[in-house]
Amino acid sequence: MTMRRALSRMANPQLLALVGVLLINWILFPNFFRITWQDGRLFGSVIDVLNRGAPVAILAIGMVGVIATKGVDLSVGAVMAVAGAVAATLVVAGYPAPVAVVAALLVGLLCGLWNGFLVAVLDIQPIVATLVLMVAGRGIAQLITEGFIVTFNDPLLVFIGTGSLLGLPMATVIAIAMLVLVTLLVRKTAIGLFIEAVGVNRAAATLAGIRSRMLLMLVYGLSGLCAAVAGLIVAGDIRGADANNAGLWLELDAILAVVIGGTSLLGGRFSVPLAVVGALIIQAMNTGILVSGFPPEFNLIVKAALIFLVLIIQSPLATRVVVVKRPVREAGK
Amino acid sequence: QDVSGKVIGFSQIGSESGWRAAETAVTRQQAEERGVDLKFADAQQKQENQIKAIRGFIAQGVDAILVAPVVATGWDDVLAEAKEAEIPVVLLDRGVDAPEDLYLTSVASDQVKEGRVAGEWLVEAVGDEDCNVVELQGTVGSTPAINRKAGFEEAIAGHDNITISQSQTGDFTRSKGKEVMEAFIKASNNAADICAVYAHNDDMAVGAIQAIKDAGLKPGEDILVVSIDAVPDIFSAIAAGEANATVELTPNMAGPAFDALAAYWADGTEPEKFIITESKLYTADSDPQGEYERRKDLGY
Amino acid sequence: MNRSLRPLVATAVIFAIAYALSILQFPGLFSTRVLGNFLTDNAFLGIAAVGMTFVILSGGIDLSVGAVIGFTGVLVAVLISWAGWHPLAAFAMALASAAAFGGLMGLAVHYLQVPAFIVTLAGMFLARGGASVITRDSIPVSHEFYDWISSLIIRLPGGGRLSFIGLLMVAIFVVGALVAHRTKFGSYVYALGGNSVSASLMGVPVARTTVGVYMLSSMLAALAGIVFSLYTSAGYPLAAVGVELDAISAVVIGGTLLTGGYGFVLGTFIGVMLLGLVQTYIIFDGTLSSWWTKIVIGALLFLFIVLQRLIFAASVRGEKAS
Amino acid sequence: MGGTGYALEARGVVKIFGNHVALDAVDFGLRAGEVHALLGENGAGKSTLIKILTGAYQPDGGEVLVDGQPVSLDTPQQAQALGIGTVYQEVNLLPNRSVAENLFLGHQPTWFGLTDRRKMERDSRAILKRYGLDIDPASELGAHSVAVQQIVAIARAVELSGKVLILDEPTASLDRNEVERLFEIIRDLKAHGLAIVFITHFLEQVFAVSDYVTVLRNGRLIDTRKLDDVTRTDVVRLMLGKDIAFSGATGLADARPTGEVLLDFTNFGRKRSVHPFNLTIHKGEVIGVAGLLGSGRTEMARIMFGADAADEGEVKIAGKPTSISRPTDAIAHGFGFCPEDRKAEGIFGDLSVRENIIIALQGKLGWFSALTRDEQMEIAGKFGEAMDIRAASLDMPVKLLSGGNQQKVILSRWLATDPAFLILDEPTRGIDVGAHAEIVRTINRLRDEGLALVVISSEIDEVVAYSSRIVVMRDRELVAELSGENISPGVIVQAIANHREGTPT
Ligand SMILES: Nc1ncnc2c1ncn2[C@@H]1O[C@H](COP(=O)(O)OP(=O)(O)OP(=O)(O)O)[C@@H](O)[C@H]1O
Ligand SMILES: Nc1ncnc2c1ncn2[C@@H]1O[C@H](COP(=O)(O)OP(=O)(O)OP(=O)(O)O)[C@@H](O)[C@H]1O
Ligand SMILES: O[C@@H]1[C@@H](O)[C@H](O)OC[C@H]1O
Ligand SMILES: [Mg+2]
Ligand SMILES: [Mg+2]
Repeated sequence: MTMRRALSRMANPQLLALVGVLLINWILFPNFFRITWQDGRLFGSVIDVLNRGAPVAILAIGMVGVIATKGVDLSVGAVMAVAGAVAATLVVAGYPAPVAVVAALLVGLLCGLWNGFLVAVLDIQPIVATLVLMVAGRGIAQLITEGFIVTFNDPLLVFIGTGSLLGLPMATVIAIAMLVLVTLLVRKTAIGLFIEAVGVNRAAATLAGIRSRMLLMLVYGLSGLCAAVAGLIVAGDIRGADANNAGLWLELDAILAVVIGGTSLLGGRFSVPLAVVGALIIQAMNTGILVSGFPPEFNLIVKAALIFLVLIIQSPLATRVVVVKRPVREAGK
Repeated sequence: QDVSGKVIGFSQIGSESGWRAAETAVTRQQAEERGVDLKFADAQQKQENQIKAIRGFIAQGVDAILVAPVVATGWDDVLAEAKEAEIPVVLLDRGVDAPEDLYLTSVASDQVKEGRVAGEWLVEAVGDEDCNVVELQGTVGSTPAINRKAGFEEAIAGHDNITISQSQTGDFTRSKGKEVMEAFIKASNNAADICAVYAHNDDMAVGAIQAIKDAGLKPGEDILVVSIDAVPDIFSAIAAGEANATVELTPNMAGPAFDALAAYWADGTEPEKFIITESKLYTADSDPQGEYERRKDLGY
Repeated sequence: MNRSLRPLVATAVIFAIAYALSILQFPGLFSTRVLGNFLTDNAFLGIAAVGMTFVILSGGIDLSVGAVIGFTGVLVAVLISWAGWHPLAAFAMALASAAAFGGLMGLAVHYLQVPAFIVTLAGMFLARGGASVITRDSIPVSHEFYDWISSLIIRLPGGGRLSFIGLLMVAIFVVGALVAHRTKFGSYVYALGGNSVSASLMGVPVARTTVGVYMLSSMLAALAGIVFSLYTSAGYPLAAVGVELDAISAVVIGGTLLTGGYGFVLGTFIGVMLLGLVQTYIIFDGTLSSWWTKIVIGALLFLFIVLQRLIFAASVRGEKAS
Repeated sequence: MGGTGYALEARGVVKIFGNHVALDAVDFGLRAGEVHALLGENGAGKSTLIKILTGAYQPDGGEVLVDGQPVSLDTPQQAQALGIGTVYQEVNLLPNRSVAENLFLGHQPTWFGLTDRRKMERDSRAILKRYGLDIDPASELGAHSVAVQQIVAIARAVELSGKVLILDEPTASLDRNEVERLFEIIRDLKAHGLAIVFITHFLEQVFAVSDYVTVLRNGRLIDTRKLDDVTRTDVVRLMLGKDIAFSGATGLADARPTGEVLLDFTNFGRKRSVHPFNLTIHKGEVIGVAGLLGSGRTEMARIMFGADAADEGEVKIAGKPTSISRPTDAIAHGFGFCPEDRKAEGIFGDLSVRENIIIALQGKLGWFSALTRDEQMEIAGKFGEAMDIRAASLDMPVKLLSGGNQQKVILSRWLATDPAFLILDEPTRGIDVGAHAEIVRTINRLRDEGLALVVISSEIDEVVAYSSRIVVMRDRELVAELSGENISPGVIVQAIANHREGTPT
């Protein structure tokens, strides 16, 4: 039973797609799967995928809950920049690194709660609500860094971005930890069910006694927090807070990851692990193009093709054609 | 010669690299020293914003306009408008494809030469040994990226032992520089085949240095690192033996620009059309620690 | 007053107040030159925003706008400068390709039943990637026709100029408003945004309207790209990055609800002018760093959506009570 | 005209959703100048048949004929073009557009290609007048009550129906007068030779206007009869395939409140919504709420439950003053609420039947004491069985269930929380006879078990049958309270009517 379940889980389209992309990479670049042990850490292209994919995966872990509530969080890229800017300016100003890290996380959480406030309390559509911070956030980050790339050498911040644990890059370790924590949070409690309920029908959820406002605050807060973690990682990675470029357009990748992971932008059912798989698919493509020496212009085109592929596979139309047994979505939307 | 009391607009590209932030800071500093009322507009990497800013300056009736143009094309109309309003325009650090009479002068480095200086250093450094170079390019399509590539290729032409084995854009940023370098390393047999990295700016070089270290190699020894800009961080890397050379691009483009304007206003002296700044090479022998100290507060 | 008119009025009033306050501080802002610049400098944004208004009214969104502008610029430049086409032929080609492109996105939105957000995101990647594949450089365009168009200027007293592209934008807004409010297609768009299931059962040709909306948006984006190429006499694959966000902001500030079904094309015009005012104000001030533009636009967005919320909530209550 | 003489006909139509056969070789024919009632339990396939006849769905088998000619209808638009006008079930037109535009969408009068608004609004005014509606055609549809919207929908369908008019439960939210007016229009259109399909769950209405009746059961055609040849009992029997005992309209003489006082609302109200009212509710009683459409019954229910917060008055629960400003407060005190609009406020369409049943209980337990899957299965199974919910599996999405079964799911949801007080708003609206009887039985059982219930219903016979007391609302005000022998349809109607003509507000 569990065996069969595990097997059928393996057979889902996302994992197949990941395997597919990895195989293509392997064909284009035979050393793709070569992993060596280097100075106490694993080293190889696959590890790069795990490492480089971590920030988007972490964003996706936060984003998936938001999307499940029928929302979207456009501000995560900007929040990454803000968090990095806060941490960097604090350590440069001489504060101890743990203080800087905690402050950055708090700022991320606050940004998320602000979004949650707009969505849950003022009842503003998520796209516009988070567009506010998407636009203003990067401005705030630049305000904090005064337009400079604030560089640092603080060992803790650098460790977060480039360290390793048990041979794995720290970013990957953090992403895995967040994946496990958030999955437990939503699945071992009723939060996951409530998120889905709010996403499917918020009015009904409120009448059924779900505190949908608190839940939305939680979900957006978590997304902000995840963005801050990702922001710390990318800042640590280059030992500097680059308000201009940190997290630029990553919100789109994160949303893409979630959608590739099978969570509908219309809200409802969601899966955190599959969102992470989505992030890995995107990164596997990026890395594949880089190592195989393809001109990066093609990156965007391949990405577009991938989206269409996933959409066609997941679309109700295809489901109708391929698996006649599954129920079909209603006409219209 | 005096520009004090003048209102001068400065349309800056953005702040994509440490060098550009420094240029902004130095321009402000220069303006303050000379008593110029500087109107600053940052275009966030967008040409349309720069055009808007210039037209805004014209509408405001400034005395002169400085522009660091993000791309070379598309300036004719707006420059003509400035000319019609009799406002002199000075180009900073990048050139344009427009008739020369539309601007007073252009203060810039010779970007081809920068690439060439970097290339010549490498030719010297490797001697007769075979060397595969990986190149981190600047923003796709930008003039510094095109010119620095051309200059470097010019310098290594005829040295068959040196070849560019891989070349990708790193967008002038550290993070892209690092990510692309990581891929280069994997793609070349864990860097066994790479002898040097040439980065179109220091930020990408700093990123690349970290990638090299992560691969368990020693930047500066196992892989030579040469780049352009001369920002403080590259000097600390040179001091630590992790980078080998950088070609200076002075952030003080505004100084010569203000000088030219002052002369022009004083007695109508037409400045030279192209004021070329120096492209000086710095290596481990040029007191990197000292250079670092000298620059670190310059707003890089 | 019709309750959906209220956000429009609010936007207009706020624009008037903001402009008046700015003039108090910088009298130079009240000149024909600045007014002419408002039209010319925002022409491409305005034209794209008209298309975005239709998309948003229909309940969708189009993230590909900026990329289509970039692609069009490159295509036009390549056709004129490399292939030697006449600009008008190149424009026709660009509009036709955009129509096909938008049509495909519309088909995907309708038949794959996928949110527009994701379809047009793919479209954005495709158009931007396509432009970069054609060329990585900025290609200059020099052609008499371009010079002729830039010479079409109405000079105003006080140094101001009304340019061809500025007037073109105004014309597009007027036509857009007519189409939205006075044609069948327009009513179908609102119907779709109000409730797509009801609309379809009421006989609205949902597929055709959806395809039409995305076609229109892409074609207007292409027209914006043409205007952009006239504005800069060049095509550059990285041009107009993120313009879709400015367009969305303008639409939202102009009082159109992002959920679809409510809003006005002319509101978007005021939205565009307000964004232009913020930028111009910051340029006039000259000491505010660019990040203030972002912060102020973010704050404006916030102000407007909260305002709209309040107005909407108040009018709903008011009307039910009366 | 073809040989059959049918204006619109379905022949051997089959429709399959997933692996559920919604229509199984159904034949249905409609002649000009006749009103044809289409009956069947919830989920029998009535709406599906309508959607196929009007091009909203495509059949998986069989064919549709217009005037004897096979046609392929790909969109509702094509059906409209053929003169088929339709009011679909639960479709509220476009709340964001003006009344006039809702009436004319798709065939607006134009003037050089541009909509002629003036003419459109003038014509709208004339059309609406026929339905006794005097509203501004330029006003937004959404600003009007559901009943007005429903009338606009009917008017639109009538305007479009050159040949055929299809009405899928058009009367669900209309009051008596409005229904009467609709019937007049139907008779008039019939006299003009239109073919009319009429779907409803109200048998009286069927007998009031129809000539023919067709009964569907489980997607199969049971029979088509001329109405003169059948009795009510015949029809019910056809629908159910069995006899059911249905209580007559007599009050519950023995159901005086005996339990202790559970709730005491004093001067409870909300500005612009419900006038302050006083109401005492005992354990073990059912309070029926009667009133005309829009009289504020739903709004009263919502403030009792905290869905809208009361801004005056107070409520005592078992004698203790309490504040109820949110549903969670109410639920914590053992309240439950089945809302009127099932789809919009009741069910979680994409979630499973199981999750829909346990969700309120889980909400009560909070975020961190999650029910395990097994516990959920057990609870859902228990209540599903008690309520006789017909679902292939507890794990199927609830949206695939028919309306009546969805209503049972919502009721189960509250029963799972072990409530002391239930508010049911129109629990039997739009559901079939079988589910209807099931729900009435449940109401009686719960009362006997000592629960307090408030039940809002527009069906006066029904309210009379199970209520211990009845309160009557008018114009957002509680205007009468009836008990004992006063509980009879006549007295209630009089209570509503008297007050209607009496004190103007
Ligand atoms: N789009 C759909 N997808 C899947 N199943 C559907 C769909 N539409 C209807 N069904 C199913 O088909 C069956 C017939 O539904 P239909 O709506 O025609 O019933 P009905 O007779 O109109 O019932 P009611 O009286 O409740 O309106 C039901 O079991 C319903 O759940
Ligand atoms: N006097 C009124 N003027 C305008 N709208 C009203 C008025 N009274 C009620 N409404 C609206 O009519 C609708 C029906 O009101 P409500 O649901 O409270 O009444 P009800 O008695 O429960 O009727 P229903 O039988 O429809 O449930 C609501 O949208 C309400 O806001
Ligand atoms: O680093 C610099 C880059 O930011 C600028 O845009 O062009 C010159 C470069 O050296
Ligand atoms: Mg039905
Ligand atoms: Mg009601």
